Amino acid sequence: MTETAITPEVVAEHGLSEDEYQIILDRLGREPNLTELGIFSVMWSEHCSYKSSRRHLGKFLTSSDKVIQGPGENAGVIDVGDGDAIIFKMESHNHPSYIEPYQGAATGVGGIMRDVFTMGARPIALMNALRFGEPDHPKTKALVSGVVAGIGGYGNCVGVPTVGGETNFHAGYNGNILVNAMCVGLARADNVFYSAAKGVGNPIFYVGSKTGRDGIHGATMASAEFDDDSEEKRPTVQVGDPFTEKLLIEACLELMATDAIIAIQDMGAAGLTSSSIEMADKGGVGIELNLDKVPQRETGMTAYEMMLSESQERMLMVIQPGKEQLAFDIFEKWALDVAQIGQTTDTSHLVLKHKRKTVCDIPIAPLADDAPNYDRPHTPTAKRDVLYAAQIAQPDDYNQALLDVMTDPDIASKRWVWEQYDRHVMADTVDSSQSGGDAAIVRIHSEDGPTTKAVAITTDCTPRYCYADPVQGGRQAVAESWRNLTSVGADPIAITDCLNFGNPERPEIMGQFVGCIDGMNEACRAFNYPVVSGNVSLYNETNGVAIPPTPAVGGVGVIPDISLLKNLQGAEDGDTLILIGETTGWLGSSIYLRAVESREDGAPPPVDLQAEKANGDYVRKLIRNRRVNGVHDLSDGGLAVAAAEMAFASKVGLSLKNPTDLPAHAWYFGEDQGRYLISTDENSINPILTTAEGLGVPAMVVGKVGGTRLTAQDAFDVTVDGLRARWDQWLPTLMSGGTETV
Amino acid sequence: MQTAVITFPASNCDRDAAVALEQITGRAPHRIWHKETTIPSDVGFVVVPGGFSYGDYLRSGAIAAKSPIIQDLKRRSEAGLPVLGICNGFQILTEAQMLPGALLRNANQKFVCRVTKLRLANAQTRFTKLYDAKNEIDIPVAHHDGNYFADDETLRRVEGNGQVVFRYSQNPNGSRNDIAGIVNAAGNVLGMMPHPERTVDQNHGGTDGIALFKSILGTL
Amino acid sequence: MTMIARVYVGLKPGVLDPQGRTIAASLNDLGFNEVQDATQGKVIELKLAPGEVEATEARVKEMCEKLLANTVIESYRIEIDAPDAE
Amino acid sequence: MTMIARVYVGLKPGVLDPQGRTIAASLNDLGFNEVQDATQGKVIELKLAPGEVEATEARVKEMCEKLLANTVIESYRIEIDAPDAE
Ligand SMILES: Nc1ncnc2c1ncn2[C@@H]1O[C@H](COP(=O)(O)OP(=O)(O)O)[C@@H](O)[C@H]1O
Ligand SMILES: [Mg+2]
Repeated sequence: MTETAITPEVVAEHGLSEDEYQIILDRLGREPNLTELGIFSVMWSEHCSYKSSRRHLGKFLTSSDKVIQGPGENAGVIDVGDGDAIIFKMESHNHPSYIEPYQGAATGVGGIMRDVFTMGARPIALMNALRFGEPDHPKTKALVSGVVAGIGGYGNCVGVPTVGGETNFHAGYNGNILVNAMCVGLARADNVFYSAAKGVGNPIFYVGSKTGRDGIHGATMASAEFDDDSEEKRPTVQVGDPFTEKLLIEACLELMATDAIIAIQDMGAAGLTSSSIEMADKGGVGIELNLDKVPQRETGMTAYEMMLSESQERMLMVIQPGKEQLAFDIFEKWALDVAQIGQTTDTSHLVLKHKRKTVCDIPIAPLADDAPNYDRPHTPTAKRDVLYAAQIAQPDDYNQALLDVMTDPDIASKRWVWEQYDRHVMADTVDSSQSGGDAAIVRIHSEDGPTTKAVAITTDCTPRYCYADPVQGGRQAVAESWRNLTSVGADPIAITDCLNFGNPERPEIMGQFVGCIDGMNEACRAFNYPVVSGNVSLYNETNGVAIPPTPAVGGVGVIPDISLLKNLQGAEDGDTLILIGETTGWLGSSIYLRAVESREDGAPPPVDLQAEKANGDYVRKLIRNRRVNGVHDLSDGGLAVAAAEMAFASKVGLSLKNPTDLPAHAWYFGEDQGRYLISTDENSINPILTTAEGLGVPAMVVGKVGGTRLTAQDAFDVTVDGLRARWDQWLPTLMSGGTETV
Repeated sequence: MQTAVITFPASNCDRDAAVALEQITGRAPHRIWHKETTIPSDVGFVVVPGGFSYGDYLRSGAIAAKSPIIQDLKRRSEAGLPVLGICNGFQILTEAQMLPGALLRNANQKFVCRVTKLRLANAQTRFTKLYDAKNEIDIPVAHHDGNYFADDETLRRVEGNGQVVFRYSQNPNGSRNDIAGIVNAAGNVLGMMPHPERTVDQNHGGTDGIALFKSILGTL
Repeated sequence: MTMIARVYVGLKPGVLDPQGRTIAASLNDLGFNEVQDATQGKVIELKLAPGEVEATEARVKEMCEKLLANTVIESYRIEIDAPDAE
Repeated sequence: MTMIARVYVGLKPGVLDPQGRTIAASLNDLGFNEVQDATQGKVIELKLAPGEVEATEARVKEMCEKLLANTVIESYRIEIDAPDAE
C-alpha cells in the first residue's frame, strides 16, 4: 500500500481533534504513519477510551465483600459461595442493529458472551434489554423482527438460554433503537482469567475466525488510499458465526482447565489493536506481532486493516512457554484457526511487522495514560412540577382504562419476543420470561453437578422517569432491579449497566448522563449493591434528536436454596393480598397518564432509598420464612398491573379494594416506588401486619385471591381470561397483523 | 445399565441429556465424540442430543449425519440398539435415514420455544409404555426446523404401522398430522422434536419426561 | 400463461460466509479434497402474472430491494423467462 | 486456474415450501399482486481444483448425493464452468 500522507483531513476523518493529534506528535517525536494513526484513533475513540464518561463512572460504588473483580476487566466477578463465582456484563450494539438488525443484534450477543468466557466462565444465561420506536413507525416492525431473530439465532445456536429482558417502545427511539445484551457466566472463584500479559518472550496466540475487512470504520477507510481494487475495500458489516463461537467457548474452557494460559482477551471493538494493547498495558510489557501470521480471510490485507478489523469470534492469548503444543492440539480438535502471531517483549512498545517491514513501533503507555479524559460541561435537567391525582380527571370507563394500560406497548406481553429464545437449554432454568416473573432464575450447576442454589437475574430501566428527572430515574433503575431480585427471594449482590445517551458534547445531554449516574450511585450505596461492569453508548441521536436517557441496569442476586423460592406464580385460591410499601397515588410520568390521558408530563415518582431497603428486606424475610405464597413487585402501571400479572401467572382471579381515601385511578394505577404485592394465607396475615408495624414498614390488606375475574372496588371488573387474551395478543397482532396461536 | 451421549461440534443439549441419564440410571453415560468410529460395546442405549450441530449450516443435522460415529450407530441400531434422537438428534436421524421423512423450517419461519402438550399416539412402544395413554404430557420444544414432512405414501406407512409416537395438541410448527415424534419400523429408534431431558426435575420444567427414559431403560 | 422470474441472492464480496466455509470443510472431510471453497446463496423463483419483460424486471428489482435481498450484505441478480422464451 | 461448479438445490414438487409460501404472501402484502407463487432454493457454488469436465461433474454429483442435497425432499441440478468457459 502506498504510504498515505497524514494530512489534517486524514486526522479529522480518524475522529482525532487537533489537540489530540498534537499529543501523539509530542509522544512519538515524529509523525505517525497511517497504521499508527489508526491505532491511536481507535484507542482514543469514545468507545475504547470512555473520554467523556470516565471521570463520572469513577464515582460508582464498585466494591463489596462479594466483589472479586469490579469494572476494568472484560466483565465483573462476584463470589456466590462454595468456591463458585458469577461473571457478568451488559453491552450495547445499538448502531449496528439499526443498520442491519439481525446481524447487529446477533454479533452483540456474541460479543458479550466472549467478554464473559474470556474470564474463564461458562455462559449460563443471556438477557436482553430492547428499546424500539413507536409501534406504528414504518421501520419498527422490521427492526423488531430482525433484532429478535438475531438475538435468538445466536444464543439458541450457542446453546445458552435467553431467560429474560425488557422491551419498550417510544417515539424517542424512532431513529436510534437500543439493543443491550447481558451475559451471565459461572466459573470457579480460584480459576478466573485476566487480560494482563506477563513475562518476556512468551508466545501470543490468535484463535478463532480468520480476519476479514469487517466493520473497519467507513470514514477512515475512505481516507486511506489503496492500490488494490477499491470495491473489495468497502467496510463490510460484521456477520456473526455462532457455530464458531460455540467451538471457541468449548475450546477455551478446555484449555483453561489446564495451566497453559497466562492472559487472555477477546478481540472486541478495534479487535487486534485494543486486545493487544490492553494486554500489554495491564501487564506492563511490550508486544511484538508478525501480521503475516494472522489468519486472513481475504487477500491483500494491509496492516491497517488487520489492526482495525472487527471480525467476530476471535481471541488473543499469552500462552505459558512450553504449552504451545497443548494449545494447538485443543484448538485443532475444535477445528479453529489458530496461530502463534508474536510474543511479549521488554520494550514496552507495540511493534508490528508486516511483509518483513516494521509497520508500527509506538510506546504503549501513552495510548492508555494520555487517552483523553474530558470534563464536558453539563447542565442539570430542569425539575418538573408534581402532578397531583386531583389534577387528573377519573376515567368514565375503568374497564377501558385497565385495558388501555394492559395493552400499552410497554405493559403488553412480550411472548412474541421470548418464544423465539431457547429459555431452557442447559436444563437449569427455574424461571424465565415464561412466567412474566420479575427476575429470571437459573440454577447454579457447577462442575460436580447441579446445586440447590440459583442466580436471579433482571434488567431494568424506566426511560420516561430518567427523561423527566435523571437523578430519580437513575435511582429508580437500580431500585427496580434490586426490587425484582428481592421479589423472588434473592439476595441482590451487584449490577452491570449499559448507559445509553445522546451526544455528550451537548451540555443538557451530559447533564442527563451525570444526573443518572449520581442517582444510580446513590441507590447502589444505599443497598450496598455495587457496579461491577458496564458499558457506555453515547451519540445515540439523529438530526439533533437524542434518545431518552436510558441507563439500563442488569442486576444479579443469589437464591441460597431453590426450595425457598417464591414468585408471582404462587397465589392460591383463598389467599389474602397484602400491599407492602406506601401509596400516595403518584400519577406523574406514569403509564396510566400516557395510556389513558395521552400525556407524559409530571415529575416521576421519587425513590425513598431507606424505605425501599426496609420494605425489600422485609419482603425477602417473609419469603425466607415461608410466610407468602405469591410475590410481585409494583412497577409500571402500579397495583392494577401487578395484580393482573399475578392473576395471569398464578391462574387465579383477584379482587382488590381501596382502603384509602385516594381516588381510584391514583390508588390502582399510581406508580409509587418501593412496593410489593404479596398473597398469603389466613394465619399469616396478622403476623405479617404486626411485624411490619414494628419495623415501620407500611402494610395493608388490599384484597383476596379467588374466582375467575379481576375486580377492583369502585373501578374495573373483567374476566382474567379476557384480559389476558388482549394483553397477550397486542404484540402478535402488531407483528403479524393477525392472531397467532398461543 | 450403560448409556451414551454423542457430541458433535455445537451439540448443545449433550450435557443436559447426560445429566438426565445419570439421574435416572445412577450412572454417568459415556460421552462419545463425533470423530470416534465405534460405539463402545457395553453401551445399551444411545442419545443423539439436541443442539445446532455444525451450526445447522446447509441443513439441520445434514453434516452430523455423515460423521463416522453415525455410520456405526446405524449398524448398531439395525442390530437392535435402542436410540433416542432429540430435536437436532431427530434431524440427524432423518438425515441419516435411520428414520423416515424430514424436518423442514417451521411453517411461520420463526424459532419456537414453547411448552407443548403432547398426545400419546402410541403408548405401547418401548419408549412410552410407562405412560398412561389417556394423559397429555407437557414437554417443551425449542427449534427452528421442526416441521415434520413425509410424502403421502411414507406417511400412510408410518401411520399404518403405528410409528407415530407423539402428536402436538396445538401444532407449533406445521408438521404433518401434528407429528412430534416417530419410531422406526423396528421400534428401537425414536426421534422427537420436544425435549424430554428438560423435564426430569420438578424445578426445571416438570417431570413428564421421566417415564420416557424409564420405559426404554426398563426394557433393557 | 405466466412468467417466471428467478432471483439469485448471494453475500456481497468480503462478507463472512460461515455456512459456505463449513460446507467446504465437510466436503473435504468426506474426501472431496478438490473443493477449495464454497459459498451458499438463494434462488427465489417467482410465478408472475404475464407482463411485458422490462416492466416485469423493474417490478422484480423493486421486490428485491424491498424484501428478497438484504442489500446491506447481499447482492442479487434477476433472470426473466418470458413465456415465449420457454 | 480453478473450476467453478454451481449446484442448484430445490424442494421436490409436492414438498410443502414454507419459505416460498411466506415470500409470496409477503410480496402480495407489499402490493406486488402479480406474484402468484414463489419457491426458494439454494445455490451452492464450489471452487474446485481444475479437472476434466465430465469427471468433475461426476464428482459433484457424488457430493450432492452424499451431502449437498437431501434426496428425500430435494432435487438438484449441476452447472460446471470450465476455465475456458470463463
Ligand atoms: N426482550 C425480552 N426478552 C426476554 N424476556 C423479555 C423481554 N422483554 C420482556 N421480557 C419478559 O417479560 C416480563 C415482563 O417484563 P417487565 O415488565 O420488564 O418486567 P418487570 O416490570 O418486572 O421488570 C419479564 O419476565 C421479562 O423477562
Ligand atoms: Mg417487576
